[in-house]
Amino acid sequence: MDLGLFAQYVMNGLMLGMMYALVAVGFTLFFGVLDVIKFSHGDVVTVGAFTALAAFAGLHQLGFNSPWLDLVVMLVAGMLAMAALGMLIARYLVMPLRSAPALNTLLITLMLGTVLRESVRLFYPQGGNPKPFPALLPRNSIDLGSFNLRLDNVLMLAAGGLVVVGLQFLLNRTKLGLAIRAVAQDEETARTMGINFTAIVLVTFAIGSGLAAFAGVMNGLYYNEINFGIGLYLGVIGFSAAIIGGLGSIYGAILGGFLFAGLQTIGTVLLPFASAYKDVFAFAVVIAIMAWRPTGLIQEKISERV
Amino acid sequence: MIRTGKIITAGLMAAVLVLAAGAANAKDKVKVGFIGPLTGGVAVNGIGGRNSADLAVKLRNADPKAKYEYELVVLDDECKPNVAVQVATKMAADKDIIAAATHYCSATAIATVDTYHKFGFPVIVWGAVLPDITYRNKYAEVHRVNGTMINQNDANAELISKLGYKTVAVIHDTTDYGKGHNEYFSKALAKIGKAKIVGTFGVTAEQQDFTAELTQIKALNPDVIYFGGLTPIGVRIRSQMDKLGIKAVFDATSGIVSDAYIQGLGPLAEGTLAFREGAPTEKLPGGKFFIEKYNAQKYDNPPEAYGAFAYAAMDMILNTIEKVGPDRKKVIDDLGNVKDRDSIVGKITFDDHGQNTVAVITKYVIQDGKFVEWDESEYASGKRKLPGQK
Amino acid sequence: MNGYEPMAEGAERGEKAPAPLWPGLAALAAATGYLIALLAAENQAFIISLLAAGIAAVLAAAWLRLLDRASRSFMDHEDALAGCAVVAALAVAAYFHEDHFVLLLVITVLLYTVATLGLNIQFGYAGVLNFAGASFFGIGAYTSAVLNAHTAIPHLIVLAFGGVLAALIGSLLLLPVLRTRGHYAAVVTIAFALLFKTFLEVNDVLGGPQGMQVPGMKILGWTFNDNIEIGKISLSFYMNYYVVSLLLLIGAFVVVRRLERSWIGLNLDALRLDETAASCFGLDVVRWKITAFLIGNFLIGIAGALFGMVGSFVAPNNYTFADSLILVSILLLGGIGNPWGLIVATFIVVIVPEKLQTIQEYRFLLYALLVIAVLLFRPEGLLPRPVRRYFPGWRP
Amino acid sequence: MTQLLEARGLSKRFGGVLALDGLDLDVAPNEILGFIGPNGSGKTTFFNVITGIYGADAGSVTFNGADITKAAPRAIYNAGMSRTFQRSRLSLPLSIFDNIMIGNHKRLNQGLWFNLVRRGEFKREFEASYRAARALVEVFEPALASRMFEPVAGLPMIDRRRIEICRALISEPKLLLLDEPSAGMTHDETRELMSDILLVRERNKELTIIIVEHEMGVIERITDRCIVLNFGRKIAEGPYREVASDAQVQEAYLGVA
Repeated sequence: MDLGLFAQYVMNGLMLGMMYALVAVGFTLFFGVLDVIKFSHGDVVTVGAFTALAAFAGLHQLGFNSPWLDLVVMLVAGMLAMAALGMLIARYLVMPLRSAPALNTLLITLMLGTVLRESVRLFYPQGGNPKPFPALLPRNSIDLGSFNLRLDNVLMLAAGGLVVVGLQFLLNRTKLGLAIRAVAQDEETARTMGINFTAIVLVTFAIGSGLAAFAGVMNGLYYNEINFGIGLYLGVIGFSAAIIGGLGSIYGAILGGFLFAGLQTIGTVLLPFASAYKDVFAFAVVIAIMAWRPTGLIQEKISERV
Repeated sequence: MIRTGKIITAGLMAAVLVLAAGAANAKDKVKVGFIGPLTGGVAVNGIGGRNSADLAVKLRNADPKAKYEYELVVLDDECKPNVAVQVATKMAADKDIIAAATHYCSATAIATVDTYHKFGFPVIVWGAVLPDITYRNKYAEVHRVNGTMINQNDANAELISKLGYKTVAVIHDTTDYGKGHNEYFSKALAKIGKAKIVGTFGVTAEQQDFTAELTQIKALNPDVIYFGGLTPIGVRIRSQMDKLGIKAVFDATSGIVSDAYIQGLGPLAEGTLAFREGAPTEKLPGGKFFIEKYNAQKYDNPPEAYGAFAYAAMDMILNTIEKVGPDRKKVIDDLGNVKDRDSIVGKITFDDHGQNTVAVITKYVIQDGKFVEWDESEYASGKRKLPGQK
Repeated sequence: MNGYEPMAEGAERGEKAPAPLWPGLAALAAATGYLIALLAAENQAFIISLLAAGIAAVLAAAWLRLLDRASRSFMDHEDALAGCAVVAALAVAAYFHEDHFVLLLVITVLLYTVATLGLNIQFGYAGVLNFAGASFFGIGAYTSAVLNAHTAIPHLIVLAFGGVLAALIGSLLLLPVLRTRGHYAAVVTIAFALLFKTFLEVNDVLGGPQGMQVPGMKILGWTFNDNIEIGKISLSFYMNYYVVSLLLLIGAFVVVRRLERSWIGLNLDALRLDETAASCFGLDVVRWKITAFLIGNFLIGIAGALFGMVGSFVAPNNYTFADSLILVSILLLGGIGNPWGLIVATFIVVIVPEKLQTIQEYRFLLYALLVIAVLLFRPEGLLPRPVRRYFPGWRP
Repeated sequence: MTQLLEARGLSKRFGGVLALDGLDLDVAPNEILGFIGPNGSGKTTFFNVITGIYGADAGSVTFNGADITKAAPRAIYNAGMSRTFQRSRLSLPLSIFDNIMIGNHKRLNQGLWFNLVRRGEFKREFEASYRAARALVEVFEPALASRMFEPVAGLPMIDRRRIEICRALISEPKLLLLDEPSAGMTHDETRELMSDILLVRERNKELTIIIVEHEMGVIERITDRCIVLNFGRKIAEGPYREVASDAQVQEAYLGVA
């Protein structure tokens, strides 16, 4: 395969991987602090994207239209709104069920996901139909042989990268990050250290959900189209990514995200059969990985007290 | 699993009731049905059809000479075969509903023909273009007022060849609709023998990311990308072509002839080709009348490409019931011999498969955000040029 | 996840004289009457008031502790009351013998119940997560689609095949299912659910997204898709399927009941509640997890195979992850581990949105809200599973 | 062979910690052996290793003449060893009877056909097991015998302990391992429970018991012999009185030299 095409595939893979990773990181953060899976995460991505779209429409009602202003307002609106939503979910759905079996939390958030998804479909104007999403980033591109390098893709990758690095910094270099990691390590000790457990949990959910909104906007800018269903798909993939990476490990989530995108791309390019099978292939590999590494690639320590 | 469409909207219901009250001498109520996609990517076409059928019923109920009081039962097939079979079963199983105008999406129409046959429920298809819907079996219950996709693909292949394009890559959705387009287009193109197909890609109707397929197409570097599918993925594919810097002509079918396609793409829609059987609504015999009446009702959605056919189908059903009475068997018998019946889409004649023959094909190109007839477009006049147009 | 009755009632139940039969009988009769009324109702306003009345009645009965008495008489006279339930089911069918659509609805309820009974073994008893219920249901349906169309295999055997195939394909997941726990186990079946639907969509041999027609059932030359004319009265062709579905449900119900009320049921509970302790008392965890998973999928598969023939059409979109979630929510709503609860829950989940046309669009939304409410306020479900009685009404 | 249980050089390591360090010990048939030592001295680990929950890193265990070092918990239970847990591990939603039957696993017919189809035979087995379980429960607390089909969740701590011990005894094991039976109970309750245990012993002289306990009163009252562990090593062995006066032991417990 000629180099340009190869580069093109790598680019496609990177873009997908970045979106998956951003979603997966959310799952892993939540699991870290509360040992729960918040399955509505994927649909928070959707709602985030639609909030941003609404903000865009609003701006144009008001007669603004500078792409950069749009972009900033959309991101801020989406991320803040989702951060708030995330906190509400944590406070009123996830934390009350802490004593119940883990499955109940999984189910209640799955159902919440359905509520969010259906609400977008039913209550957003024409929410059942795919929505065009504005292309706000500069569209200039250079042709390198059969590889078409677009500025907007590069910008999105860079932005995504920055967010991930920023998150790393937040977790490893700041007091807040220390507190989050302490809670993730051991709730009791964290409490005794005088850390406000509830507050930390809420903040973590806010951060994770904000990331989801970011991923949502990115998804919209990349495909220039969003629909109420994107969340289910992104959510499941993000979840799988976090799981194969190994829950509770940020690196695991990122690894998982790019791994999954890689699998899909490989599924398209190298496999003998039709490219449509790429998801079948990817999910089959996920199942295989679970059989091989039941607790993910970056193993999570589990010890049972007998 | 069990899914059914949305029933007629409350407002519509109210309207019917009011009319019922208004009617001086209370006539017998007769239920007739409409099925189309009211949600999902092609909803605008479904709603356009729904409104047109509703218009036919309203006008009839307003007509004092009408023998019966009609109530329109509307169900949503979401353009999904499984949902379509469920709503079709629901409607056909309801003995009070005499006949129906059904389906915009071929995938749903072909899935339901057996159901209608099983329940002996007479239907007239108003928008789906797959030939098999009428020709695969010989069901007395199934008829169609609009034409099939065969002629439009002939016209399509002819134009592509005339414009001097040599290589075509085909993308089609893997429902019977997309497969059908792929089949008939390939045949037509081969028959002319000027251009050849360099690659064919089947994609699922819910696919989001096409960069993989398009990257492979980019390697093949065709002059034209033929697309056999409906608006939603049409929009995605066209915009992702741009992402990958693919310059080829986007040559589509009747499946994207709707304003939603243009709204979804904005400037990117410019220069997309599309084809549709039947003359543009305003040029139909009853076109003026239809458009007038339609606008008078202040529906919040245009009739779209197939609205006129939906009106014609429903109007024919109503005429038949007026003539032979509300009895499925009798209706089927009467629709069995339809010859040169007047309608707003012109004279309708069903062949032995219940297929109306529509000769005219309209060629469209999108110019300045509008579907313009090719021959009247600046592309035909040479004022503008499609990529690589000779 | 494992509802058990509070002490108070336990004490009442102790080992006293058996509860009377009539409360259970009355409850059953009332339910049947109500169901017929609801199914027959056309007018929306009437339906809404009927539903409101139903809810009020249940609350009142609960408040007057009538429900407890009913459930206790169910516990002591289960076999007798189960028999009456079958009669009631036949009565419903007789009442609607000509009405295609109502019969189709009730058949759907019967077959979903069979499927959820299968899930219940896996998940309610053995605690093995399965978020791919709809997929295994679909495997059954596609089996009958292919076999009925291309082979002459007798259709009753095709049903069995549907079950076997579901179990076989399910066993591909055994290794990961057995090795993983909790969330990790969840992802296995979720991934499978998505894999399965995508596979059907891209795989042309099985009709792709277009789906396939399923030839109707024939048994010994008796064509199920023809209406039945007996003298003057004509029965809907769905009556055939109704009878078969009812028989299937009875079979599944008996199996699940006996399974629960045996050492095997005990083993499954033990390994769900504490695997380590169970293995310290000689329990072969792997063997019983496999047994539960396979039997469960088998039941789901058979139900799917029959449903395929009833619906006469299969397509990938019928068997999505969302549909699997609906199955799980039925389980949860009914009260995990209680077959009677499952029947009630399935009726609610299938019938109510059907009759309440005005909420059609909001169907999924309402399911979701309902399940959330149940999880928050009544995690043990509508009819919590009572403590195991090996033989109803048995006294030492 | 005379010993019921023989451990030779048994070692178990968790990360850096040696929980068991080359432990040798013998348990004679029919004796009641006390196991004492400070927290983390390896008592519970020893139980978990010999019952097969943890694999030993070194050494061997022979039970009733057979090597069970590598055996799975199931095999060890079937060979006639059963236990209680430090933190009660009953299945709370299940009835008293069900919990006891979990302990009876090896004597119940587990065949699918038998359980699903031959309900007549099953009923006979069920009734027999019911009588056995009831009889056993009556030894401990007659009041419980009439509540066999109530969930254990409703029972007070002491009754749960009793049920747990019944669960361990119902299969008539050769060796019974009791892991801190007195944990979380008052002195009086503990005393009651011990009398129950002694009563069981009266009825079945064959039964051998190893008991881990912090309550020295308990140890003194019921054990024939005891072993003191510290840092996974055996530091003393013998009748309670001797052991208690042993200097090392006092150091281990009280830190006095």
